[in-house]
Amino acid sequence: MVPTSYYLVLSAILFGLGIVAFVFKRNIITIFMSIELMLNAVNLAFVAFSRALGRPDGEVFVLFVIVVAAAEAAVGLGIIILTARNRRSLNVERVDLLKL
Amino acid sequence: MPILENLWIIPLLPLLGSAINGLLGSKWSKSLVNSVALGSTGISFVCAIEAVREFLGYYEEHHQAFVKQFFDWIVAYNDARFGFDLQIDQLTVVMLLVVTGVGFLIHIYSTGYMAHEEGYYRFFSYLNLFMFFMLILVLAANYVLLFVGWEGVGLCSYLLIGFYFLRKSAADAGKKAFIVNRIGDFGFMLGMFLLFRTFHTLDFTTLFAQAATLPPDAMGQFGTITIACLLLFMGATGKSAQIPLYVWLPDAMEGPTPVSALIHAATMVTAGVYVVARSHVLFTHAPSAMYVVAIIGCATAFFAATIGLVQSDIKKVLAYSTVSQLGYMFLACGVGAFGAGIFHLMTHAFFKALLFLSAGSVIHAVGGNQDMWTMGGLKKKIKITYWCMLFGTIAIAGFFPFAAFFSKDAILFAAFNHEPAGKVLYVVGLLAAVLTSFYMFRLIWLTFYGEARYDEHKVHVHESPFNMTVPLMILAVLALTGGWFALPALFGGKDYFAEFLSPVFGAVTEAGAESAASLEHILSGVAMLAAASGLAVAWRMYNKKVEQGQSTGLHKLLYNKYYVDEAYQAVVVGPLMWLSRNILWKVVDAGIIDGTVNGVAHGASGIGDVVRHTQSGNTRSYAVWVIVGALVIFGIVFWPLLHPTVVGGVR
Amino acid sequence: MNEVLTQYAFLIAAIIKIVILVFIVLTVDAYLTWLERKVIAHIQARWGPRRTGPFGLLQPLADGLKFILKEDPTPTGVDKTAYFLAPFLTLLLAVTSLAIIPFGPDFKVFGYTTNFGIADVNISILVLFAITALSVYGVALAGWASNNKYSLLGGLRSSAQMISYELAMTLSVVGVLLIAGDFSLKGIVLQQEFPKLGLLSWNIFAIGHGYGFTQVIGFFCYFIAAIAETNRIPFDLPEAESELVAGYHTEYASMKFAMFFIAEYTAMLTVSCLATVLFFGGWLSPFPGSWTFTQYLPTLLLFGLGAYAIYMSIGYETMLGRLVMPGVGTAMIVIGVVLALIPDLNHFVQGPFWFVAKVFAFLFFYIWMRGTLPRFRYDQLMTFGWKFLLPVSIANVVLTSAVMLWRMPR
Amino acid sequence: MSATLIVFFVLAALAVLGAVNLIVQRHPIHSALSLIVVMVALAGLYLLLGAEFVAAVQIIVYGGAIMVLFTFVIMLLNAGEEEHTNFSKLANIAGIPLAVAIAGFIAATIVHSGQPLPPAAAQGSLTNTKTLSMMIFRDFVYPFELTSFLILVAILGAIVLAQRER
Repeated sequence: MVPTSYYLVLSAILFGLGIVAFVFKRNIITIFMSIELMLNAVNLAFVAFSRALGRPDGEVFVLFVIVVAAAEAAVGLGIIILTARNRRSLNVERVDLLKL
Repeated sequence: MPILENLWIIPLLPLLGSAINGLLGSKWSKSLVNSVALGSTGISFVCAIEAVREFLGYYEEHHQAFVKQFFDWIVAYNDARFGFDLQIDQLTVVMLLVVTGVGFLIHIYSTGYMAHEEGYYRFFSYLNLFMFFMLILVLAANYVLLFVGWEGVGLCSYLLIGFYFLRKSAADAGKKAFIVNRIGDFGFMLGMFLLFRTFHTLDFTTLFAQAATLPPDAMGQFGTITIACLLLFMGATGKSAQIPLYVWLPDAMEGPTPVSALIHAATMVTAGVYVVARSHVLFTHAPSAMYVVAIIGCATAFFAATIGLVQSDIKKVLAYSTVSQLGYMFLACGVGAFGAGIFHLMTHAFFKALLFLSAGSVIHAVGGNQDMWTMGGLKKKIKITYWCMLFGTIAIAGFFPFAAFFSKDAILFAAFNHEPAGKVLYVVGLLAAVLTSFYMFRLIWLTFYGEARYDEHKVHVHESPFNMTVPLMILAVLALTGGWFALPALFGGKDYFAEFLSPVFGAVTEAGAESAASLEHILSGVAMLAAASGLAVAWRMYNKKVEQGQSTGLHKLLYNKYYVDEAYQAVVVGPLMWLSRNILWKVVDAGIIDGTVNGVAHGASGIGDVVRHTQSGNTRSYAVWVIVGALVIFGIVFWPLLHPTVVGGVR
Repeated sequence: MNEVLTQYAFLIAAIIKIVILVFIVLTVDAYLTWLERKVIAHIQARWGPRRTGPFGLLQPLADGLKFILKEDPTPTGVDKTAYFLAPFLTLLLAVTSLAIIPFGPDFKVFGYTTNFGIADVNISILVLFAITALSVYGVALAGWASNNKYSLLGGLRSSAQMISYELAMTLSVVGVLLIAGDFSLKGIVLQQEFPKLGLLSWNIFAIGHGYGFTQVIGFFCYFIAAIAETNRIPFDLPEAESELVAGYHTEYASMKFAMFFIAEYTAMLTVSCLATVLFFGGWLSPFPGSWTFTQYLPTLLLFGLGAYAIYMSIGYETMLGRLVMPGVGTAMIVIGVVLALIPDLNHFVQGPFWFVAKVFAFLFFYIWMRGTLPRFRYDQLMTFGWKFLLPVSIANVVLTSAVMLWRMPR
Repeated sequence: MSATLIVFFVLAALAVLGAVNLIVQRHPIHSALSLIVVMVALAGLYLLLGAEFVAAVQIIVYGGAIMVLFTFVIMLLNAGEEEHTNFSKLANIAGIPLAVAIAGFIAATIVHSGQPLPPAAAQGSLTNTKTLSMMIFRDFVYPFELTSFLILVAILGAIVLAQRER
């Protein structure tokens, strides 16, 4: 049997990697992917907990998370397409009008 | 008792009139504004009469003042309640009738006098507002509510003095009146606080009931009551233009003449006297304070009269005469003859209103000019005004059987009987009486006799319209008959007025009926002689072709009012201005306050300059900030778990 | 040794079955191409392949040889990883998806119960959908990686098409799932088994239990969507040669192309199997159990084929044919006799026989459509998928559940 | 070292490698592919945990829909290698430490969280799909409906955003 903490630690590691990607990637799409990665890490934690505590709520939450992620992806990618169209670049560091 | 139960109607009506005129009147026709203003005052006058009738009935039953609490205003803690309480007793009755009656007449007069003025509706709105506050003042059943009226009338007088606010002199006069009154009010408030601290209430009935039981402060020694009385009297000097705070009243003549008549002769300026009379219980417990009142009143009476001798502005003359008459009233109060004081107050209200209105009529006739040296020979042209003015003059001079004869007589008599030093007061008062009759007849001669000193072609003199002359005649009749309440006293009968007021001031002490009567006869004869002498001197000096000569010496001193204004300017105003400009403005305001404000602004922008670098617009940096925030939250939430010793934590 | 055997019997069986399955699948794919060419040729009144071997039966081998021996050029400027990954991924997924199809009922060997089909997962159908979902990547990557606008367009088209039709496909199956109340394909097949009813109890009719509801609509939605999923005519826009040369595998040659090719046919196989399992009762015989004689149908079929082979061999033009085909025919007949004589064996064969029969019916239908229908225009395709197929399948779900609620014993 | 443990470690390694690769790769497509690997690995872990339905959904939705959408967009925009600009000093300096800090923090919290959790999947497959669906459609029905509404809104938003203004 695999101890639950293994799963949790794994999810923590994945989350950390997601953060690293979130900070260090320049491509909007990749950054978006890193967000998805973090969501996945969280899902793993959810499932692990639900199995450990023997209650299905966790998995229900995972399903909700997935749904939300899908919606997010739809809208987010729409925005990305728009940005790419207008600014001719996917590099977030080139999209920096949001400043004084 | 419909009105008595709803006393608030009486002040409310003028307030409504004021509000309606003030808010809507600007678009309305003069006649509509008139109907509102006169309607409100007239109805409140009628209501006042009805209320008086009802009160008299009420008094027959209960033998006490009528007090009704309408609603709570301030309830600080259990033993501090200041409500909207109205009260009626004999004193109030007198004031009420005077205020509403004379006020109504003057309203009528104003409709004619102000007919051609700008801001017609504004004038009447202010006037009604004044009526409201004045009624509050006289009806109030506690000092706080009274103070509301007190301040309110001050405000209205400010507004009305500065009615021609485009004229700088008018605006300044308004400010002067306001500021000088502030000084008095400061004292008044201190007095109130002291009283509250002492008696834990400011309701007249309870307060006076408590005070009556106290032992009077001994002569020349300053107890709490004395100090309180002096402070109240300070307020009174401010409002009623006594030394040293009388300086605003002459300048107040910048306002329209009806205002001078109503506010600065008949009603408002007598508020001080009213307050002193109202708190007579306190004053009788503070002999030294009484003494101060008497002296100041007497001094003012004489002092103002001397200034009045030489003034050339017809309204200024009347203004100084007002000051001196107020002095008489305070003298009366000072010597304990409150009834006489109020009596004189009433008669003075009649004849001084009459005089002012007549003067207004004269000014109206000669087209806005107020300098007596450019009048003369108006007797033929404006007969009604002439006769009215003459009545007023005789009345104020104190000839039998006109009003002032009785009232002034009573005052001088009381002064004469007063111990100690009553004789001195009497003599000074008598001199003042002589001066009074002199300058009044001087006014008559300069104005109505001799040949015209104005340019006949420019100025075409004309009698005033009815709505001005009718009030004049009514007031003339009142000035003639106003004193006859006391007529029987002359023939050993009783003084009805004093008797009417006796429930308030206690029974008048007739010092030995027949001896007093004989003494009174002598004194009144002396007074008549004084008045006659004044008349004679005036006739001697002015019943010929006169020119405004080069004023020198004493005349110059008097003409410049003893340089009091200049003295104040030098002693008080100048230093104050200097302080304000060099310390308060340059240092405190510009330096400290603005410095702080600007400093804050600069600090903010400085911080912004530093902090704005976080707003790089670079998404990755923002991401880092997000992570920092997340880390902080983690720390807050999960720290307890890392240290199991700490109880709790989030799971 | 023995307990090791018992412990890892599952694994061993699995491995054996995998080998067999892969072999069979590849063969079937190969001969599927042959069959396709033949059928289409006859539809178009041609002969089709007949030089290589009798009836061109060796044609698939020849093609395979050709694929292997052909030069394999890699175009410049391709994204290596994706370029190589795509065909492998496609083939892998295609073959994997077959692993969960139950071809027949459970049976015993050496006292050990196993079943046709490799994995018997209790959510097998979900797994199947998961795999088909992933199989988009093969196409998309292939199209994108081979740095060529036709390929890219083909890739984009096919990925879009697959995503769109996957929805319809999944939803069209839901009706069956509602009736079965089970995710495992074996369970679905078993709940269709009502021996006295025969084919009426299949989900397409769903007469069997009281509360079923006919899945005709569901089946048609599924079948159309399946054709689109496998990029077959009339939905083969990703490789519409007239518009974009050969779609996403324009740049692929020899073995990689072969992989795509095999993957496509395997996908056809998979969806056919799935259709069989879901709607046509899997390995169940269409006849009521009381008709015992029907169990000799396999023998009959073999006899027929054998006879036909021998008959055709008389005067066949090539030598080889004249020599080989009688042997083949006799072999078939012999097998048929053996089947008829050994009832266990016969019974063992029944399931797979029916399964394969049904699947081949579907495959034939595929080929038939290819021979008949023209190609859609792209926007028509999308409109059809989103505005017709999806609503209809949703309506089917609603209808089915409503009827079931109404007929369900409370 | 039981079989499940081995499987776990294999899958975990796969996931972590995939995540790392996501960071290392310069081309978005490769990042996407590695992310898909992560997701598949996670799906395997879910299976290991006995949550087969979640695993299937994970692959179908994440793998089959969301990531396809990503690759689709990448292809559509023909996104090339990401250019390596370095405008944000802050991110370069503070990024790694912060990420490590958070991950470490969480891990530490998990490790000494006072109450020991029972080993996962001890209850076997307690949530087969039936109980899960019961949960969703009984207890969580309102959130469920809300998510459907959310998806509707997302669809509209995506259409409005992505359509060329004409």
